[in-house]
Amino acid sequence: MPVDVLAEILSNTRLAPDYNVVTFRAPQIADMAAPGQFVMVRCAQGLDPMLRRPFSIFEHVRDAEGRIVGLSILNKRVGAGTSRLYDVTAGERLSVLGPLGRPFVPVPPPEEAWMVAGGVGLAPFASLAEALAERGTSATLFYGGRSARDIYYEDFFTRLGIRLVVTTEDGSRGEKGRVTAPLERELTARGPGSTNLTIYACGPTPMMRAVAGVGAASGRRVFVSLEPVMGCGMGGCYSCVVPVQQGAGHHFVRSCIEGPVFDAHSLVWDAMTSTGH
Amino acid sequence: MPVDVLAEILSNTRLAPDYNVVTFRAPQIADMAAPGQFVMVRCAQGLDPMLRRPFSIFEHVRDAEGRIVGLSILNKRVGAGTSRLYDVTAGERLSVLGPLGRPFVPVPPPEEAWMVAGGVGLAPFASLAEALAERGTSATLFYGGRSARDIYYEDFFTRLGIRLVVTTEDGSRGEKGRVTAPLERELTARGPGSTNLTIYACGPTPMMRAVAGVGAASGRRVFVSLEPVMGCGMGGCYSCVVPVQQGAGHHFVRSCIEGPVFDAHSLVWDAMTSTGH
Amino acid sequence: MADLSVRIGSLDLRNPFMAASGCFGYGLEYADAFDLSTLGGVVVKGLFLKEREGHPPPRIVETPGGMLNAIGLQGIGVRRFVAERLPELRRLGATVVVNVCGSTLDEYAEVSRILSDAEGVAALELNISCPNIKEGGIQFGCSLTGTYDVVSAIRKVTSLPIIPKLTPNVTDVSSFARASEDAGADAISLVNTFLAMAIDVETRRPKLSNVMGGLSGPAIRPIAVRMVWECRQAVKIPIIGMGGIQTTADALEFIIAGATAVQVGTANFVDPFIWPTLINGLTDYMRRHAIARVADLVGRLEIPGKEHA
Amino acid sequence: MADLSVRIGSLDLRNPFMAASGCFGYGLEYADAFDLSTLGGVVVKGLFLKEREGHPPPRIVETPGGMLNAIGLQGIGVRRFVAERLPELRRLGATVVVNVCGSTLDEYAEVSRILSDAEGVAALELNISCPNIKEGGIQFGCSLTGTYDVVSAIRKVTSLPIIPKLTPNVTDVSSFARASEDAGADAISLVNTFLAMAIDVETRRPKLSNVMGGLSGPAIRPIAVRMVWECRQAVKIPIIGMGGIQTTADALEFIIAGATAVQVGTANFVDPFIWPTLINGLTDYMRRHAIARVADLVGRLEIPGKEHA
Ligand SMILES: Cc1cc2nc3c(=O)[nH]c(=O)nc-3n(C[C@H](O)[C@H](O)[C@H](O)COP(=O)(O)OP(=O)(O)OC[C@H]3O[C@@H](n4cnc5c(N)ncnc54)[C@H](O)[C@@H]3O)c2cc1C
Ligand SMILES: Cc1cc2nc3c(=O)[nH]c(=O)nc-3n(C[C@H](O)[C@H](O)[C@H](O)COP(=O)(O)OP(=O)(O)OC[C@H]3O[C@@H](n4cnc5c(N)ncnc54)[C@H](O)[C@@H]3O)c2cc1C
Ligand SMILES: Cc1cc2nc3c(=O)[nH]c(=O)nc-3n(C[C@H](O)[C@H](O)[C@H](O)COP(=O)(O)O)c2cc1C
Ligand SMILES: Cc1cc2nc3c(=O)[nH]c(=O)nc-3n(C[C@H](O)[C@H](O)[C@H](O)COP(=O)(O)O)c2cc1C
Ligand code: FES
Ligand code: FES
Repeated sequence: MPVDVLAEILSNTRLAPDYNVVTFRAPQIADMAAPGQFVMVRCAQGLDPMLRRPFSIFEHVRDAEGRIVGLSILNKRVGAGTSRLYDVTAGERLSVLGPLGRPFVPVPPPEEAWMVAGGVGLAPFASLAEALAERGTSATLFYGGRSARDIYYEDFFTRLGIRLVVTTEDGSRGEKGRVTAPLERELTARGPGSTNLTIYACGPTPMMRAVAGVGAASGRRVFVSLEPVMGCGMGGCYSCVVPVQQGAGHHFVRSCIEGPVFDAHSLVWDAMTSTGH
Repeated sequence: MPVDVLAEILSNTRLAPDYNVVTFRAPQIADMAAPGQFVMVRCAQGLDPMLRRPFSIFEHVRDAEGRIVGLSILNKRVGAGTSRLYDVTAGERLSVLGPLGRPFVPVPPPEEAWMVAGGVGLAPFASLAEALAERGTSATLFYGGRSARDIYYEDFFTRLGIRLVVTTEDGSRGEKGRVTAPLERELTARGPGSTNLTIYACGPTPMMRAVAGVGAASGRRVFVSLEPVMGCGMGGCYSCVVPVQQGAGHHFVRSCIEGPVFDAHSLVWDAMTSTGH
Repeated sequence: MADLSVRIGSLDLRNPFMAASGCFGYGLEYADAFDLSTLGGVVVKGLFLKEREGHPPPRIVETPGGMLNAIGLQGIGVRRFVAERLPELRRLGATVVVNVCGSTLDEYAEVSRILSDAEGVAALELNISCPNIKEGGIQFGCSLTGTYDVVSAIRKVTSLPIIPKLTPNVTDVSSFARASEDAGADAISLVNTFLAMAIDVETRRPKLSNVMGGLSGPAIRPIAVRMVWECRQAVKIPIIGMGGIQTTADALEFIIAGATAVQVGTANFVDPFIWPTLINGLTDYMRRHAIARVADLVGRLEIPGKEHA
Repeated sequence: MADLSVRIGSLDLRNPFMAASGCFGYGLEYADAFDLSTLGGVVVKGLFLKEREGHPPPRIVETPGGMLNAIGLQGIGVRRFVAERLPELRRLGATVVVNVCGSTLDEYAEVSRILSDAEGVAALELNISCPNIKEGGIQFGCSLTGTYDVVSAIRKVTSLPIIPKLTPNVTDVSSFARASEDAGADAISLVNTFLAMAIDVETRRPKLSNVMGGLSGPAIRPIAVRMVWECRQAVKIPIIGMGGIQTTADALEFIIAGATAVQVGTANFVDPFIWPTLINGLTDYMRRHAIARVADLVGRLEIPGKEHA
């Protein structure tokens, strides 16, 4: 059951000219939150903008004693709401509604977990990585960005014992090119179905679609976290629908309550509208 | 000619739960400003609220060398815009348009100047007092508030050699009652027309009307600074009209360009809508 | 203690606050967030006889002080609603109003008949005003005879209170209120959304897949309040007012203008826990103004002697 | 360097940005703030034959994303305008469009005749859409024959470009666009304000002395853009679009929807120095998109194959 918290902002850390991390004092939400769930943030009190904006829960924020005191979001500035969040100051209070949506299910060993993140699509994987580490599931993060500037939090993942494969489009960091290249290479190296592994992906729609493709080609399960425009996050408005297979065609389902995490193979990618970064 | 300055806020000083003084770095405006002129402040960048709000120019703000670096406004929180201004923080920038409107004309000696301020109506008298002091005009400030809490800046005026007569409705400071009581008393004491003196008033409409009345009764000139709702401050919208005598009836004139200062005896008080504090 | 209950024809509401159609799913989506029986009523998403897929995304876009939507009335159809949603809504004690859609008079009547036979429907709101689909009833809602015909057709098949929902996209909304009253409506609700569009100037394409959509939210409130006031002068039947209500004061504008109850749509997206705030705010207002019953506030706009209109 | 000039019938504008009537006084109020000749045009406050006092204050109130106004067309009358304002406007090189008001066909014609005989009037905008006064022409603007009659009456007495200004308070604005075209209008402008009201719930009184007023500002933009687009499909004559324009992107929405020029009203109150910002923004946009002439943008909305409307 989601709760709405008028949450104090504990910090706003700028990572780059258009990326920042905002931490909120909202233990009630963080306590309940599972990997891949999201919150609806009211970026301003008034009309600038009016509607809330959806954000994956990034980190669980803990105090010295390790008690959960809040949560953070990884914000990319693309418009009115995310610009407001880029400029917030500690001490301000914003309404945060959550946790919302269906989470990622972390696979247990011996199954392996491969996470594929594009840019701000990294957000849901911080908590998924923790959940996997807890279970002792061996995990890899394929992490792609435009350039070195867009690659963050590597030690967060390495500290958890996650293997990192970084790519940048300009080659300024890690392998040059798309993140799907190393993914595809390693998948073929493994050979179809050789070992059990599950793929989790989040990022721009074309990237997720590509991951779904290579995953299918090698017979792997792929779970994606979609990011459509969302008006309410609670199932009330039917704005956030995505096309899932139904017979020969597709059927629109509300991604805020039936997602945002979907089995990639159940989606009709041809009918998918791409929002995104 | 008015200018629009995206002015840095130098300070926000709270005087009481609903009064504060905001200083803006806007020397271009302060340099041109005459006593009784006003500025239109854009209280927020977006739509909360959208229209600018009019404020009398309170102090000319000077640096250590006495150079004018900006201006201040005395703000009373009554709604959306003034609430924003109550909460602004130093460093923020807001658009300030001015100077606007027709100023008070400070009378020269031997003429005497009596200023009558009700609550936030004190605002235009800081700069008028300075102008009068420069000219060596002997001046009195009749200053009324609801209670001691609403009486500010007394030393500002006494330092300029202004005589102060304070009244509060609850008697917690100065004489108990309306500010018009001591005014009327002193006027009668003087006897009609005995010495030349001009009255300047600003405050709630009923107070200004009363001052106009007692002034007229003793044959004194009274100038009032009106505070109607204003949409533009530049003469563009015709929202700010006030009724001035025309033959038997009245004619609506735009107070933003033909005022806000008016000869009280030219106004048709019966036809005046009272906005106010 | 102030009495918040109001009466819409034969329909009793615990308080004047109803969730607006299309902004509250089928109600159950909010059931584990709070107790649905605390609302005056729940108007569920518009229902046709058959299931509908609706329009492809993007289906909404925010605009200054409001939002556009072109959902296209995606829905599960009236039979599945009655079978799969209604029983649970009843169990939860929700006062259920169904937003009835149709492409033809027969479909309106058929949907209404099915709902009348079902247990647990408190009233029918006739959607003759959805701007987003050609066959969404707007052809009825923009014609006086069309409005009259739909209402009288449904009047024949049900004894439930029927509440035509009027479109604001007309020259004289009060004439549609009269047509509804003449045809036997128990009440009217207004306003539905304003037909509008937004363009992405970088791509030179509409921001909605459907090109046009309906404008809702605070931006439209002053127009909606005016329309409620005009209808109040025109008809005797109760009015359910809506359009941009975010606060108790907003709701009071509609009530004072002549609405017996109000609906909240867009604001529920911004604050899904808005209901207790609205209810407490109204109780508080009535205490401050020593008003015993909401009915004593309805249409109590006071116009100073001066020239009107 | 992009060419910003546009043509409205026989009227050439330096750029598409005009000050909207009633939001810019008689122009001279802004003359010492900046050079009026840099604007595409200045539409002055509505003028009747005689002086008018207008409504008592309060005349405006802010609403979410907009404002209501009920000024009541206070004005100095056409003769004083011609004698006392027009010469100075000419001297300053302003492209002057006069907003013509009338209570009768004869008054419209008489005002128009006087303005045609004067030197320095570039065009006549016919205000048949002021929602704030009974005799403000709205009775013409809400009737197709009324619109046709006013336009043809004025067509007879002037060779100046005539531009009826349409009200958005109608069911089908495009039919009024056609009536205007049929009657010989050179262009149409839209939208005027939306009839609306706001209530002070503490006093239970209207916030405007006139009870009702016209809604303007960003709140109405999506509706206005939709109406411009509908009119673009309906008529060949140029359209001047307005309603909530605050930025170059807002103006581009209207242009891409089908407006050849745009007017800015309410936003001029918020930022009286908005004009250079708009002009530079448009120049910049045209450079980025390699568009040579504004005309190449007008009505260039691209609708992806999918289902429309
Ligand atoms: C479940 C979920 C989780 C998300 N997690 C994150 C996250 O962790 N970090 C993050 O930065 N963003 C995340 N997003 C995307 C984020 O919600 C949008 O970027 C945001 O809503 C844009 O709002 P805005 O006001 O800044 O942009 P707007 O002013 O609303 O739009 C500006 C531009 O952004 C585009 N846009 C609008 N909505 C989206 C969207 N949902 N996705 C991509 N582009 C969009 C618009 O089409 C427009 O071109 C998530 C979205 C969903 C649905
Ligand atoms: C020339 C001039 C000089 C002014 N100088 C000052 C000043 O120095 N300090 C100061 O605090 N205020 C001053 N005012 C008044 C100030 O402009 C208003 O209080 C302000 O516009 C209210 O805006 P708001 O958004 O806070 O209130 P709103 O939300 O707009 O309105 C809230 C309440 O305040 C009332 N109100 C609205 N406008 C006015 C108004 N002009 N006067 C009184 N009540 C109003 C409304 O009727 C409503 O009841 C001045 C006004 C004028 C015209
Ligand atoms: C996303 C969305 C979907 C809607 N769907 C319906 C609907 O199915 N039937 C209907 O009659 N009105 C529908 N409406 C209109 C609302 O019920 C309401 O009339 C309108 O939004 C104005 O109220 P508001 O400003 O409080 O949202 C919808 C509105 C929105 C925003
Ligand atoms: C205060 C005010 C006064 C207006 N007066 C007139 C007028 O005299 N004649 C007219 O045709 N339109 C008048 N209008 C309407 C505007 O010209 C314009 O059509 C409308 O405000 C929409 O544009 P905007 O949203 O940019 O303001 C007035 C608008 C406002 C806000
Ligand atoms: S965001 Fe409203 S239904 Fe999914
Ligand atoms: S405030 Fe606009 S004319 Fe005075």
